[in-house]
Amino acid sequence: MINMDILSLFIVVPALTVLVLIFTKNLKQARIVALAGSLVQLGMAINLIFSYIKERAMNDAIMVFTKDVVWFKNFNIHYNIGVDGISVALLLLTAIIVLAGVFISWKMEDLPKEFFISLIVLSIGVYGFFISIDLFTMFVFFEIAVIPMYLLIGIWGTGPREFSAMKLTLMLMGASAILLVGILGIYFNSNADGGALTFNILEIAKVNIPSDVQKLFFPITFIGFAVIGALFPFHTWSPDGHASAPTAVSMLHAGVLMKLGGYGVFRVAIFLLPEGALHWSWFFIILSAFGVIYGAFAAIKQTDLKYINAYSSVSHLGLVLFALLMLNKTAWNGAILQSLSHGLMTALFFALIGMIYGRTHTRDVTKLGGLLKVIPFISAVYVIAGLASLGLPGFSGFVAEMNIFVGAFQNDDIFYRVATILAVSAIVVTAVYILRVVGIMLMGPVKNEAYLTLEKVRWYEKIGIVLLLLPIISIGVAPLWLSELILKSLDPFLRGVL
Amino acid sequence: MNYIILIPIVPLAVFLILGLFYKKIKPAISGYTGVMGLFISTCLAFYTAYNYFFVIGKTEGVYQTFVAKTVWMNFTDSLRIDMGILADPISVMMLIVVSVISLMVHIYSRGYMKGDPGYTKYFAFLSLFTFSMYGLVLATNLFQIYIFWELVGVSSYLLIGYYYTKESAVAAAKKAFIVTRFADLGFLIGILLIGYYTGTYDFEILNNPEGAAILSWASTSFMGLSILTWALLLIFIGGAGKSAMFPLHIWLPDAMEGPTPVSALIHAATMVVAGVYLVARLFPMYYFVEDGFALNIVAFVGGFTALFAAVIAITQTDIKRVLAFSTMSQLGYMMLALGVSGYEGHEGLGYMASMFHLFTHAMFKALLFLCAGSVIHAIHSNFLKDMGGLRKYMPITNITFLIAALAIAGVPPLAGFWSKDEILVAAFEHNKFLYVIGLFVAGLTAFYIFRIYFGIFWGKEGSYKHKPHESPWSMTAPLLILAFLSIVGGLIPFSRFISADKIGFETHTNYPLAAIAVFVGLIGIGLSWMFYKKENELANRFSLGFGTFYTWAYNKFYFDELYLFVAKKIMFNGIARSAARFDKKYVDGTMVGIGNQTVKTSEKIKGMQSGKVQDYAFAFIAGAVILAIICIYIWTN
Amino acid sequence: MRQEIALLAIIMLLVIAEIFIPKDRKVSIIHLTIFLFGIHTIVGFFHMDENNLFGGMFRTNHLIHFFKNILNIGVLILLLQSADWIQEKILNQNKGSEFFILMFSSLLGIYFMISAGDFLMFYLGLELSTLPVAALAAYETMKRISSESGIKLILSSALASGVSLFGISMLYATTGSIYFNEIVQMISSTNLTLLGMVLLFAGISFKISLVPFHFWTADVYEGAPISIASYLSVISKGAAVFILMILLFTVLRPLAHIWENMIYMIAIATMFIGNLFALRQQNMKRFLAFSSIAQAGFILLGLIGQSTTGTATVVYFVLIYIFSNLAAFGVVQAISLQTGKENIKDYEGLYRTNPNLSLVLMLALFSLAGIPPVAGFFGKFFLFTAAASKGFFLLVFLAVVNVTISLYYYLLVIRAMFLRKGDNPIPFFKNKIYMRIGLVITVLGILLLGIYSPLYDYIYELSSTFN
Amino acid sequence: MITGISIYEILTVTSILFFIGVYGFITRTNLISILISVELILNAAVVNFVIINKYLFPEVLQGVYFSIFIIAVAAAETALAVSIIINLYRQISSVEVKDIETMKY
Repeated sequence: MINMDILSLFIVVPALTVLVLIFTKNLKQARIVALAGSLVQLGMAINLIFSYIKERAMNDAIMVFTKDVVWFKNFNIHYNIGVDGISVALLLLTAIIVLAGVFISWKMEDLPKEFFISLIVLSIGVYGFFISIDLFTMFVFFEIAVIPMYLLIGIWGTGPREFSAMKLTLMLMGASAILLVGILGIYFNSNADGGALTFNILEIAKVNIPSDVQKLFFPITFIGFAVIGALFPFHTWSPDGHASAPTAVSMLHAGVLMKLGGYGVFRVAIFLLPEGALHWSWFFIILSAFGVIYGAFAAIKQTDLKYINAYSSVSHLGLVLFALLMLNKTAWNGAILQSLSHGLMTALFFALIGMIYGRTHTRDVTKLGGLLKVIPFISAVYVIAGLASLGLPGFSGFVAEMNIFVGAFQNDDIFYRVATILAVSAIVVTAVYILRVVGIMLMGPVKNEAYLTLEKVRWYEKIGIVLLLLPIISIGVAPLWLSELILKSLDPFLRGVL
Repeated sequence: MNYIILIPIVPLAVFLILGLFYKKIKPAISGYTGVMGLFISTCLAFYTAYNYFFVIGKTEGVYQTFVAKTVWMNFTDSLRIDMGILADPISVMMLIVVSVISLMVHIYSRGYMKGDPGYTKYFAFLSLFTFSMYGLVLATNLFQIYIFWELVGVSSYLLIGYYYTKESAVAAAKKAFIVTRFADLGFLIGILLIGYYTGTYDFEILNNPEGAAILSWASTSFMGLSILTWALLLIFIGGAGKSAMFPLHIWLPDAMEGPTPVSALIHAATMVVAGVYLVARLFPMYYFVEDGFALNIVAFVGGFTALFAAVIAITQTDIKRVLAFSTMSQLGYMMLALGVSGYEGHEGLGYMASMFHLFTHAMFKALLFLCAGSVIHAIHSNFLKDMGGLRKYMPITNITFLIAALAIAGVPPLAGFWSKDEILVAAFEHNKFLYVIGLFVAGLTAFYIFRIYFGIFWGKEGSYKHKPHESPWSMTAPLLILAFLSIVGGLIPFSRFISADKIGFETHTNYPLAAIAVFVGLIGIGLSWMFYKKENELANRFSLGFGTFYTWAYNKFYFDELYLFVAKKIMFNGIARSAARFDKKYVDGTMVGIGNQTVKTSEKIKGMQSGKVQDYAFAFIAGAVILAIICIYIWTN
Repeated sequence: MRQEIALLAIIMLLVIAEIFIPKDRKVSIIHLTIFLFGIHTIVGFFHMDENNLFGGMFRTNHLIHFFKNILNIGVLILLLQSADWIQEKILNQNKGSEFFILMFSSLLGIYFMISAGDFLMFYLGLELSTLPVAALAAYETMKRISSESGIKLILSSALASGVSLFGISMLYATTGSIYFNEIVQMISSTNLTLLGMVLLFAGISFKISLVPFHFWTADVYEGAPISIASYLSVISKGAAVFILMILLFTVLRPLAHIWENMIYMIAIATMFIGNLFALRQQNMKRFLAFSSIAQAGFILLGLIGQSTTGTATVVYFVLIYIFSNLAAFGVVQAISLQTGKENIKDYEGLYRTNPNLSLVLMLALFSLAGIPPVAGFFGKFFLFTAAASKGFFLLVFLAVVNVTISLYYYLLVIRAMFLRKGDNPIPFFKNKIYMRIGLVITVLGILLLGIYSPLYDYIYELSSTFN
Repeated sequence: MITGISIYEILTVTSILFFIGVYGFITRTNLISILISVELILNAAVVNFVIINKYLFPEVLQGVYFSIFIIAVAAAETALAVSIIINLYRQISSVEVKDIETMKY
């Protein structure tokens, strides 16, 4: 019984957290409640992993722990949830990052209650998105996840927060609006083999949607999702948005929200419209491969830490889309791993940047220097995070990238080869901009005497950091269990593209 | 032989301990921990070697390859990354080299780094490096070697940038990492190609001369060459990057910014030979695929680098840089040797010679560096002009340095003589042109090494603030040990143990060639004796004789400047800046522009809402009429 | 007929009350009205069977009945929200009961209009629903803009009704009847019929304020008292949508292939014009006026998917729209009553002083913008589904583009309330009980109507019986 | 039923009447005269109903009584409009249409 609802809890618990938060009076209570809530979430996520592995052993359905409740029967809309290896991994990621985010925003003075509420609401959207099987439900959660960003950036942000918030929200909601057309298009062709119209992904996957329809709606659906995955040239909301957002929000957004894009592309666009994918992949491969190298180069010249990180996200997530479009298991596995590892790494980055900014009150690398001497812990972790993000073995990034590259090389065709080599060459550029920052900001002499007296890392910051760092390393050192977990769930996706 | 796994594990453990508790641990303790750890590994390494060569020995005349591995990650059903250990002659030999040098450096560092704030951190990094190097040596497949390849790269980055408050050190570290990273790009693509076309990364399968991997090379081709050849060339780029082959050599001289023991360990003895080791590791492929086309490239690159570096070495005044360039040239030697090697029996002389030279070179080059370190420790300067006449102050250093110098100059019966002689023989037998180059380089080597020897220990005394003194035992002991090894190292019957086909063979010293080599070496020594024993104008006049060529050589043929130009002007200001600007101006511009345009439009059309009720009425009627017309005349027919 | 009689009774009662209640106790009229109308609303939910009267001039069925209930709820909320305003601004002019009487008679007119069985009843209902509102628009006789809006409304509506009458006369000419059920048998796509149809359509579009018949909207809303503005924007608009739907789906069904295209064009025009104008409004009432125009454009998407789904969706959306818009107007009402401020700029920093009000407004705007999980999203989504079911994907695409534009200006208000600190934010104040009840009801509606799917299923059933 | 005059002439006349009304509505500057133009429009409709009833469907009097209702309603409408106009006149002492444009854009 409890196993049946194990997934709905991912909606219920945060909702309860929000309810309790409404009645909190001050920062102390608010953060305690939020902490408790997210701790429970993390526990559930971990438990889910184990029970999933157990369940998977005896149950070879595409989705397990499914629960199906009719919602709007006239549209055949169901509240239909379930998970496979991909979603459980991403759920765990979400739980970790939310918890870390709560720790990082431990000292959120201005309107703390509202801050945590919006944060949790956002996480509800993300959880719901990852567990949805029903397109409608998925879409609902998608928008629930996006809209709190406006308040989070707008109220608690820095710099041109109003502009960035508006830009981000409009671009993402515009994308989701386009996505809506795609979803409707899929819905009204879901009875191609006779039978009723349905939003149920698993049902639609069985249907052979006519290929011209697929070719029409694949790009719509793909772009609708890929915008939030920072697909070039629709990535420009990301640098401004991240730069203006408060730390925890950047973490959550880059760490989790941007993953919705890749996941949606995979779960909806590629899974339901395989022929469309085959037909269009070349075009989007060009875009994403270009985005990979382009984001990396654009990152080199930035001076604002958050911009650097935002562009590196563009580059890394371009790799995700790139891999998804390679349409083979290895690359897909790489894409999911990359989503996870990028989520952790970039969240870690933003956390560290937040700490540095909180101490030095600047994010301009050229003004910083020699921090390694002053705040050794933070700086050392920054170096580690940097090494992780330039794909050093022993960290999650390497595992993901190698899967992607090897997978991409499975396509024996000069076009794919060239695109792949273009994407691979990004690892050098990445090294350049990472080491540039490390060299300027952390090493070298201390530029500003005021920095000699920066306060050392606080306990809650430490917890947040370790929370993110541990999985990065453990995935990097022992990737087998995770990649197997994901690989096992990839077969259904192959059906269409073969 | 599974205990081999302990050899890398121990330094890793040390690294973790020192790394996690580096605040808590007292420096002295950490120093001892490092040394102890390494000592254990070294004992194990020697035990392994003994076991491998003498206890197990050959079965039906061949040294068997021992492999123990476990799956680390699956790519596809066939392709996967294994983690494991592989024991065959060269890996065992490398184990010895790495262990010995690393142990010496550890001991030496306890004296050299005494009182340094980051003492513990330093030892942690050393252990990390040693661990990665072991892993690289013991790798069972291409991907594993790539993984540890990157790890040694990063630990080298950390150690070069050890004095991280020094801008130059930071720059050097960055340069080293990025240049090698760039080379690794080639390596990685090579691996991907091989993985796709042979369906495995496993050395055993790849290197099997009768295996499908090698035999199928002709099946695929790209631009006239077999794709496998391309892959091997790309992999060689990786090797060249690590081993500072021309034109990817620029990082090595700058790497001297690191602490001297680090230079001795990483940039003289172990890491830089990884490239040579990699080629040797894949030697059968290099040899058999497309009849060794790739191998010829290796030979010529090696030969050219040897010459090129030697010439530069003559002109440098920073003793560590001289040694760095000398390292480059010696590495070129090894590549050359590999390049001219055959496969079976005595044909494989070059292969064996290369490994032999790798072994001996590790000993005496490490010794040279450590001596230089000891000197620098004494007078706090790297520059020849500040030195001179130190022989009476630091006798041990003097002797050991002399031994090392003689060894590298190839004076019998020291280690360098034997290995270099084999290389020259191999070259002579396969390619006279390369032989001549090799011989010439031998002369240059002798010349520049003695140039700095005399410069440091003889000649006019430099003006020292305080009287230089011999270094403490912790530093001189390693010198002595290494000196001993540099003397006897050459007497090992290497070819018995190590050969391309793992069968082993007997070498017979080729006396005429040996005589010539020695003679050339002596000439070099003699010249430097004339020039530098007592200081005189000869040297300057001589150098003036070369004119511009000298200045070019002195400025390393302006390669740094060239690379700087490419990096700064083209990469940074060219591509990167334009990318950033393009993003802000056009991509972002369009997105924002759409929004602004909408707002503008709404400003433009606001006149419609004029507030005049009659305009409204007009619009009403007009709208109705237009609708009616459209309805009637368009949609009805 | 029961509801009409009941409402008439209430009106009479009010007249009598007006006569007998002494001047100083007029407040009780408010309580009385709200009480009576509350009863009326509740009673409306009791079962009532379908019937025809006056030889088919007047007919009811369950859907019409349900729709009347929806309107009742709307009016009830409206009364609750405007109670304070009447008490403070109107009673002292001794015009309290007239206000209710006029509003109820307009509602009565709407009743007749939507259950009209022939064009005469339809016309009478239309006029009866419009004229009192014109009077109410000009109700604040001391304010110039109020009179202006009154005139603008009466003149434009007179024109509109004249035009539609002309159209009706043409339909009469071609079909020889003014009874819906007879017309539908006779009708055919002759030019005169089409002309008649267009003119009739124009007349109704005027009330729904579809482009290009919408121009009066903004001005009238701005000038009229807020309660009247909201009455116009929700009640009369909703009713007009409903009657338009009835006419299109029953009387003009044979011409579907033609009015389909007409609706298509008008929908696009309406959405774009409405949004583009709303983009740059400063006055809250004008802002909501244009946003309501845009919403009307969205409603057309439901009409164009002429089917049970379409009908159900339109009714459903109107219901949600009534709640959302009333919530928005309610907040505007409350604030302008307390401070007389009506500009978006005045709302800056509202959250920090009046969190609850701004939360209500935020929910309302989200619902209007169509953001889940509030009701508006579901309404919009189903409208789009209805349109897409007929394959109008391009139309849906343009609609979603408009959704994005509309999101922009809704966010502008939210920006003012939440993001800005504001120089002199509106000080904290407590609302009277009626206003609070009104707002709470709307909020509950916004939160629940969407998620509570049985409601939609119920409407769907009703619509399926409706033809 | 007027002999010698077909329905077409009369319909033409009413149409002209209608458009005269519209023209007047759009061009007059005085609110009262605008109101009169509205009346013209309504009357055009009224005449239409009567004529159509008489000429085409004489058996039932739908059109006729429709027209009666229209007249009545028109009267009410006018009365209301006039009263509002008067109210406006009290405030701005003008019945010019150009004076009711304070609200725009």
